[in-house]
Amino acid sequence: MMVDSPDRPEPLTGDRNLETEEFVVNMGPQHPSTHGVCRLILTMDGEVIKKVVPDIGFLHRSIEKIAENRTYHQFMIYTDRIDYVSSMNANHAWCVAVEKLAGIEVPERAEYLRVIMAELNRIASHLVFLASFAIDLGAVTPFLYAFRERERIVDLFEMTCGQRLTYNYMRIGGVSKDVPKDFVSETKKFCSYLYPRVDEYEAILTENPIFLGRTKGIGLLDLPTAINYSVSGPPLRGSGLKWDIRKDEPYSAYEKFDFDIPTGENGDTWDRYKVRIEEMRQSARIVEQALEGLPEGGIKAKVPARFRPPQGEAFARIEAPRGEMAYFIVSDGSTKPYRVKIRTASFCNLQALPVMARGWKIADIVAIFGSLDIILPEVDR
Amino acid sequence: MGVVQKVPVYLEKIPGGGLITTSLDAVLNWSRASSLWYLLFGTACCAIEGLMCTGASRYDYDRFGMIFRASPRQADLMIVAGTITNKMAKRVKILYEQMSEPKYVIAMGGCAIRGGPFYYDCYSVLRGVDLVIPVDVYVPGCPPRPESILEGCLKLQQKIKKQKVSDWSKTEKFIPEPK
Amino acid sequence: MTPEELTSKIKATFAEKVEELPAVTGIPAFKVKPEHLEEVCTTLVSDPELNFDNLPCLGGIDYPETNEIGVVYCLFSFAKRHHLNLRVIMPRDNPEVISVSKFWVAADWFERETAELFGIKFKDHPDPRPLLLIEEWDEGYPMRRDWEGKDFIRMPETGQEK
Amino acid sequence: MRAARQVWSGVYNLVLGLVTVFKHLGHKAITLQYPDERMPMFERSRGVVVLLSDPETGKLNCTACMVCARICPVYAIDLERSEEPDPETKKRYPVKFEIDNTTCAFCGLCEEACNFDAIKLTGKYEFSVYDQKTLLYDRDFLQELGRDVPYEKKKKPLPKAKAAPKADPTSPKPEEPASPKPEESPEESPGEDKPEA
Repeated sequence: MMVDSPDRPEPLTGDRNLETEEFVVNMGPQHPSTHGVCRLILTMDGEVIKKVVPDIGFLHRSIEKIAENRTYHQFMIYTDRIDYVSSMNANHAWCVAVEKLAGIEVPERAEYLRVIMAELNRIASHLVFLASFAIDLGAVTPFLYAFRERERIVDLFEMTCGQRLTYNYMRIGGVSKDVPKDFVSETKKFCSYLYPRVDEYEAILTENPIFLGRTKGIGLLDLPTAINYSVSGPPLRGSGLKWDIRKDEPYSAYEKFDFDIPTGENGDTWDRYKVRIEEMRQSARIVEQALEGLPEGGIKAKVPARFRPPQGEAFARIEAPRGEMAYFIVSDGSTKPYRVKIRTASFCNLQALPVMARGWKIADIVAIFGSLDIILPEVDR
Repeated sequence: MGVVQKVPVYLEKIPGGGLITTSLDAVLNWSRASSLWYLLFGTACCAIEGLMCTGASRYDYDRFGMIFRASPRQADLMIVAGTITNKMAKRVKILYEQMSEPKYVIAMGGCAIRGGPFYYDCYSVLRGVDLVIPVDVYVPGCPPRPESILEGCLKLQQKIKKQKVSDWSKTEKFIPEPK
Repeated sequence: MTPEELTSKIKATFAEKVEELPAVTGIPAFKVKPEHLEEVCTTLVSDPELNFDNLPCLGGIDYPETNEIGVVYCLFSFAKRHHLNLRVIMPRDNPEVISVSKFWVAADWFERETAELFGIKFKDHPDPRPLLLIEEWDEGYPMRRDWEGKDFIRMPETGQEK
Repeated sequence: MRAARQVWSGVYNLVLGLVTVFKHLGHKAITLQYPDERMPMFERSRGVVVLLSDPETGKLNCTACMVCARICPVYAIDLERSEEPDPETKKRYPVKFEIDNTTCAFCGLCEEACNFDAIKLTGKYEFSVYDQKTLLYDRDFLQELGRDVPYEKKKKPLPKAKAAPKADPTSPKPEEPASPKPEESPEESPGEDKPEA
């Protein structure tokens, strides 16, 4: 590897005269802290990690092959399953890419609804992160709190589209259903309910000395490495780059909303956690603004059932909760895509794990892995 | 097959022995059904619904005496939540074999039952977890609601309560039948 | 840099080494011969005006009709905020191209995946092991369009594609 | 001094966390006592798929036009059409209608595509079984499941809908299928409305 951070701590510290032998620890594929089925092969020197080799593919479901055999409409249900914790964002990415390809204008109300859903899902996704991250570090209470709030978001989604996890809500050219009558008031209630709850998580975790000891200064990722490894999302922002596709390459209706991009300073585990916590507040802000300005009008552009985009290619990326999600679509003018390449955030973020974990203790890898917020179907597709 | 496993069979044959075995059945099955410790084994979407949401505040596995275990050695129940790929299939079998008897399996969601949405046009997904390990209860859904999986657990408890100690001697080797 | 400036800049820098393709939704696209790729990438990374420091996406693409196979590189520059789409087209029988993981480490896994699923060989790859499929996979390259496997069930025709 | 501040911050934050947790002591638990207590399901909930029947005649609404089977991304619907129309309703009907609940993705595309209020995803969810083979639901079972499902009858698209596309985005009918559906049904399923027209 070309890029190597100079300020990484040395794996071995202190005077040691004893001869030691490296040994290999196998973590996974079934391990409670790998959030799915990821295998990490750790080469250890005592308690210190010398090398991490992630072994992936335990959830490779050949979604790219399936995409070649489904129509553009039908493939929507598979995008749900690529990133199941934030299906709305995965749907959104697919819609944005196909609409770019075919040049479809989306009604404004649909764009607003998409933004509301995507942001609510971002909050839900970060709550799942918080729950699993806290439970990995030994704090069970935030798990119960986070899922209590998540249930409310899930109720909002179920009210709108009928499912709790794989929403399949967006359609090419709009959204499938208009929101029900009391959705707006319920969501407003939820947003005002969320802010004090986020403060509550912060009261439990952020400055807690045990939590600080487990996260502060652990798993450093410096900015040039992060960029070269194509790391995106909260890990990139945690390393200090003010970069958010919602702000810098706005899609949908994001340029109309006012929100901040939280960034970290050191690029450690704690910064990545803090960025996500702050993003929850910002997402709630976006939702509130979008609900305020929710325009009337149609929710779906006219797209034929046998939708045939023109021949060509499209590359579109959006900011999903875990980072940048992009679709590269090649169309041959038929109802099915010729080739779909799915670029997911976790795939690249996981690749940077060896750099971040090298030199730390074995107990820290749980924190570092958790702070990346990897979703395995996104890695393997 | 040890002698201990044969004892209930002979016990049942002596006069009055039936009474002992049935009361033994009742006690054992009651304790087994009400302390189903499940293995934290989630692969895909269903893991969020079946293991995390259902274990969290609103639906609560603890009410059924179900507590999650990270190690298969301590678990009685394996909820196969999510897609099992060919690469994972071997590991699933190993995990199942590591669990101590009596052990039960719930196949949760379409993917675990028969490949689900990944049945067609897919080169890497195992079409049903029952091709590698025996399954007791199937919970359809993609993913199923937490209530559905709780209902599946209740169904499994009913199944456990119908077990007999005299069936212990019939330890069958599982042979996956080709579909 | 705007896409137009970028197009003219690249044309001026590389002359006949690159061949312009239709833009990918506003992103300039260029075709590069496999033997020129290393040189082109070196310039793309080191030239202070181009400065492509990030590789968001890399994937294979198969054209069985023309017996060709390609690799698509989506490049991005955080410093200059511009996109570029590069493409390498090779004959399908023995495709071989230089690995770009020495320019962008992110290419490492992308290339392993592409090598495994499309059968494209990446020269000088630091870690050329398979990535996603089972260890004992021997059924060829599944993402090629004419691939057939023994466990592969095609969805029956339902009339959508007419 | 720095050490003292650290100790103070540590103690303060530990106490803050404990106070936060203890504040929840008086709150009402949100746990749902599932078998005794159920969530009211939302109208749009996408649980198991059912076939709807006409409340007056008791016959299936389905005309076996195959739209749902075609749109299904996972090929879960197996549908066979009758040769002759039903003598009473003068409509074709499905001889065989099977939904494979093992592959079904509960995506709701079939419900959206249907023009005849024949298929619906309902909020029913308790369908776990001991045997996998029983998850293949046949026509009669699906009809039985759909008996008690209330639904609003959609306006039936006229066969001549192509000539007059009704552009009413303001009308409160979000469940209306995608706009091209009216022009699609005549060409895709020739003659299904002919007996009535």
